[in-house]
Amino acid sequence: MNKLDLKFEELLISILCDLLSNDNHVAVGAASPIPGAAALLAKEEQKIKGKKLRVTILHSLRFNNFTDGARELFDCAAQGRIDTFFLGGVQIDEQANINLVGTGDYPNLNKRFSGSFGSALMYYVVPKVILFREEHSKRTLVKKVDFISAPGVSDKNLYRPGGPKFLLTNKALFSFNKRKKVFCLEKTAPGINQNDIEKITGFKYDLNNEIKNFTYPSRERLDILRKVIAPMVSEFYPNFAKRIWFR
Amino acid sequence: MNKLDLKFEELLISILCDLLSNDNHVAVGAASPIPGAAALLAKEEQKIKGKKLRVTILHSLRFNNFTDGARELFDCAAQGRIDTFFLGGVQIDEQANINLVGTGDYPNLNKRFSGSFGSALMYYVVPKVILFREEHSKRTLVKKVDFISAPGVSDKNLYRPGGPKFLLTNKALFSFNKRKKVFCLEKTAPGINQNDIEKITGFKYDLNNEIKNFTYPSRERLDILRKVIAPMVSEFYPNFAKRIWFR
Amino acid sequence: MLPFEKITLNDIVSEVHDGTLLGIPADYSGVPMTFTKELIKKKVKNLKLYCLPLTTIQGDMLIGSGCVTEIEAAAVSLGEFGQASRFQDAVINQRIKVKDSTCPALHAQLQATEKSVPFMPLRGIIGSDLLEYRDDWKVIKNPMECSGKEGEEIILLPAVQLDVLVFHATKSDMNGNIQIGRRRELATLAHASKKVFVTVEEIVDEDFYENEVNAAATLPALYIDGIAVSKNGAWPCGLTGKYNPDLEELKNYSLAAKNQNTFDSYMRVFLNSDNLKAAQ
Amino acid sequence: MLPFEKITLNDIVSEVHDGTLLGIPADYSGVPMTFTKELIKKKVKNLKLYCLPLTTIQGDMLIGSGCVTEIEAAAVSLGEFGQASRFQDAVINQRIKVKDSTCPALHAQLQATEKSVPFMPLRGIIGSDLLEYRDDWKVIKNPMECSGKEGEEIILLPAVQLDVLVFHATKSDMNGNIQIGRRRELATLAHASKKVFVTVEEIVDEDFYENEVNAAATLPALYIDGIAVSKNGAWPCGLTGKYNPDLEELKNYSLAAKNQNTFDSYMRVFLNSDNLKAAQ
Repeated sequence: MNKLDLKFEELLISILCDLLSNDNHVAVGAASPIPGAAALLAKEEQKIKGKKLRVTILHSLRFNNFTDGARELFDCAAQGRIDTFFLGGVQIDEQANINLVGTGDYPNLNKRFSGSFGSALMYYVVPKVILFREEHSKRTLVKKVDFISAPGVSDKNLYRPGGPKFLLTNKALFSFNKRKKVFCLEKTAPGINQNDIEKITGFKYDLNNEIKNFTYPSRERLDILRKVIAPMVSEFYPNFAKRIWFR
Repeated sequence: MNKLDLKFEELLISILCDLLSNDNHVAVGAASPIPGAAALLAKEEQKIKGKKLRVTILHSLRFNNFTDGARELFDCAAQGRIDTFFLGGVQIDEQANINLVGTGDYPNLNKRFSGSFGSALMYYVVPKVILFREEHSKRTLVKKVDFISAPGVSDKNLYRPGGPKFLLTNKALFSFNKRKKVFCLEKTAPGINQNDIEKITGFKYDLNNEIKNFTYPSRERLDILRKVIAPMVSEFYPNFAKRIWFR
Repeated sequence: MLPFEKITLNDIVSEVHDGTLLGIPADYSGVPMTFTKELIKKKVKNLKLYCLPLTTIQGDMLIGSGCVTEIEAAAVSLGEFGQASRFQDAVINQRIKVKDSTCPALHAQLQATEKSVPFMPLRGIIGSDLLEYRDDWKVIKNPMECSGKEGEEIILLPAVQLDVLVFHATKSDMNGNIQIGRRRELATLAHASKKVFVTVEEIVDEDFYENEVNAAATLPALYIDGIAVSKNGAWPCGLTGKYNPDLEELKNYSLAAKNQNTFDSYMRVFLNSDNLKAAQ
Repeated sequence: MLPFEKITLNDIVSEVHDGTLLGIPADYSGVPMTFTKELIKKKVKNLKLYCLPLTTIQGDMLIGSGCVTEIEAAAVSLGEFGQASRFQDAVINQRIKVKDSTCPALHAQLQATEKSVPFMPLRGIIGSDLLEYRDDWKVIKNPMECSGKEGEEIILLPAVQLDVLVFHATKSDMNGNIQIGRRRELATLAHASKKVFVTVEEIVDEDFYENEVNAAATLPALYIDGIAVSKNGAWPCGLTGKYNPDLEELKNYSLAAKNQNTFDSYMRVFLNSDNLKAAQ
C-alpha cells in the first residue's frame, strides 16, 4: 500500500487507535478484531508514556477481567466505568440509528441478521461509542434504517449519558454532532475524495472545513503493532491475526 | 433433669427437631445454636432413614454452601427453595407480629435492640417459619408489639407464601393458625401446666384439645445429638457447645 | 447412596417436553451439545428457547431440526463463521417467532426471578424498535423522588422463569456441586429455572468447599436436579480451560447449514456420530 | 510503575470527610479495623454509615467515638457478645438517626446502583413498621400483566451510591486484583461505590487470572482506587481462612462499651495499641 507495506486493516487500526488516546477504559465486544487490536495498541502506547489505559476484550480470556458473569459488561458500562465501546450495524442511518436485526418490514424481513446484542443499552450509557462498519455503501449507510436496534439520539426525558461519537468505514471517518443530530465528514481513505464519499453514502452529512486524509501510522507505531500487538491478537482472533500478519 | 441427665437445651433441640421431619431444606440464621443443632440432628436422622435433608447454617463455613454472597439466603428463600427458617423476637404478639428493634414509642425508644435483620423478607417467603424465643413472659409475649419488624399475617393483595407455623419458648410450644390469626397451645414443658402458661403469656391463644408435655428424646436420638451433632456445633457455636456438652 | 442424582443423558432429555421453555447458555458458558443431539433424536417439538443472551450452533441446529417455535435472544449467529442460516431461513419463512431482545434485558429478566420480584427496571431500550414488538415490556415514569432522573421513562421487564436449564461444565464434586469458574451467568440461569440439569466431563472425588477459592468457583448442588457424565459434551463447541472449539467442524457445519438439504445430510451423520471419537 | 495504587492507611483515611456516606461490611466480609482506628484518630464527624447488612464492633466504636450521625442497617449488635451498647446509647439519647432496614433491602439498593437503575423492587416489608419511617421507599401496585401477582403491592427501593467503601481482605495480586472468595457482597458494594479502598494482609507476586478458579474468587482491580497493606488489619475481628476473631478482646470490648467512661478508657488504649503486637 505504501513503502511500509502497510495493510489496509493496519491503517484502520491506526485510525481507531488515535480516537482512544484520552480514555481510561476501552471495552471491545464480540467479533471485533480491528477495534480489539486498536485498543491494545493504544494501551501499549499509553504505557510507554507512563499512562494507563484499561482494555477489556470480551472475546478474550486474558484481556477480560470480569468476574461477575456475562452481565458485568453491561452493569460496568451503566455505572459509567467504560469510556469507549465499539458497535457495528447492518445499516446505519443519518441520525446514527443502528440496525443489527435485518432488512425489510420487521417482523416480515427480507434478510435476517444476528440481532441487537447489547447495543440497546451500551449505546445509551457509554460516552464514546465508535461505530465501525467496513463496508461503505448506500446499502449500509442509509437515510433511515429498517429497524432501530438502538437509536442515535434520545429525548431529554431519558437517561442517556452515552451515544455515537465517530463512524469509521473503509472509506471515511465521520464525527457525530449530538446537538445537530448529524454526521460530519472528517477524513477520507487514501485515494478517496469528498465527491467519492458523497456518491456512496445514503445519507446527508456535514463537511469539516478541512477534510484530511487518513493519517498513516508512524514507523514506530507499526513496529509496536506488528511485534507486540499482533501476537496478542492471535490469542483471541487467531484467524484474523493469521490473515493479516502471520501467513 | 431425668435419668438420661438430659440438659434443658437438649430437650428444646429435640422438640425443634420433631418439627423438621418433612423438610427438604432448613436454613438457620445468625446466633441460633439451638435451631442449628436441631437442624443438624434432623438431617442426621433423615440420613439414617435414607432420606435427605439439606441444612444451611449461615454462621458456619462448613454448613453454608452459598456462593453468591450474603444476598443468596434471601434470593434462595424468595425462590421458594427453603422450607423452614427460624426467627426470634424481643417481643412477639397475639397475631405473630415480631419486634426485633426495641421497646417504647419508635423512634423514641426506651430500649433499643439489634434490628430487624432479614425478617421483613424471610417471614413472608419461607413456608414454615418457627419462632423461637426462650424467655416466656408477659414482657416477651405481648398483646401488641411496640414495633413490627415483620407482621405475622398479611392482606390478600400481598405475595405471601410464607409465615409463622410454630412458636417455641422454654415453657411451651404453640402452633399458629394463619386463617384465624391466632396461636394454639400444643405442648408444655415438664412440670408446667396450662394454667401456668396462661399466667405468663401476654396474649390470648387457643387450646389444643389434647395438650401434651414436651416429648423427651429417645436414648438413640440423644446419642446421636451428643456424639455426632455436638462436635459439629462446636465448629460454629464453640461457646454454646462448650457450655452444654464439653465442660 | 450418592448425595446427588447421577443420571443419564436420556434421563435429562425425558425432562424436556413439547412446549418446554428451555434455557440456552451462550457459547462461552458451556454448550450441552451431546444433550442437544439426543434432544433432536427425540424429535421434541414446539420448544421455546431462552438464550442468555445468545446462541450459536446449538440454537441453529434445534431450529433447523424443527424443534423450535419461539426464541428469545439478543443474537443468533455462528460467530466468526457468519450468520446462522437455519435460524435466518426459519425467520424469513416465518416458521419461528423471535422475541428480539438485548443482552442486559435477558439477564435482568432472570434476575427478577432470582429475587422473586415481578419485574426489573432497565435503562436504555426506549427509542429502539425492540420495544415496539414486546407486549411484555412496560414503560413507566420513574416514580422515585430521591433517585434516578426526575420524570425519566424507564422500562420494566417481566420476571421470566425457565422450565428447564441444561448446560455443560468441566466437573462436579462428589456432593454434586458444579465448578462454573467465572461463568456466573450460569448461577443466575440456575436460580431462575424450575429444573436444572448439568452434563459434566467428570465427577471428581473432591469437596469443592474444602477451600474458599474453590468454593467461590462453585454452583451449589442445591440448585441441581441431576448430573450426567458426558465426555467432550460441548463438542464441537469449546469448554473453557478444557478444550478449544473444533474450528474445522464448526466451519463444516456453517457451510452445511446454508440450505436445508445439506443441513439434513450433515445432521444424519452428526446425530449418529460417536461423540468420543469425534472429539478425538 | 506498579499497575495499581499502593497507598497507606492515612491516604485512605484522608479520602473520608465529614458527611461521607461510608460503606460498612458485615463481620464476615472483612472488617477494616486498622482503618477504623485511624479514622477515629482523625476525629472525623457526621459520617453516614451504610451497613451491608449489619455492623458489629466497627459501627459501635465509630458511634461511641462520636463520628456518626446516621446509620442505615438491618442490625447493629456485638453478635454473641450481646447488644452494641454505644449504638443503643446513641439511639436512646437521639444522638444518631437510624434508618432501620432489612438485609435484602440493603442488598437491593446497592444492586440498583450496580445496574444503574433508579430503583429495585422487593417483596416483603409491606405491613412492617420499617416502611412507616422510610420516606425514600415507595409502594406501587404491580403494573405487569404477565408476571407477579395481579394487583399485588410491591416496594420500590431507591438506588444508593456510596461515597467511599473500605474493606479488609486477605490478599491482592501484583495487578491490584483482590481475592474475595465467596464474599461476593463485596463486589456489589464495590460496584455501587464512588471510591473503593482495600486494606490487605499482603500483596502477592501472582496474577489471580492465571487460572479460572482463582479468577472466580477475585474482585477486579478496575473497581479499586487504592490498596494499603495492613497486617492483621481486621483484628480483633476475624478474617475467613486467615485468622479467627479474638474472642477475648471482643468480650473485653463488649464489657467496656457498656458505658461511655469505660468505653473512652478502652479506646485510649486501643487507638494507641500496636496492631501487630495486639494480634499476637
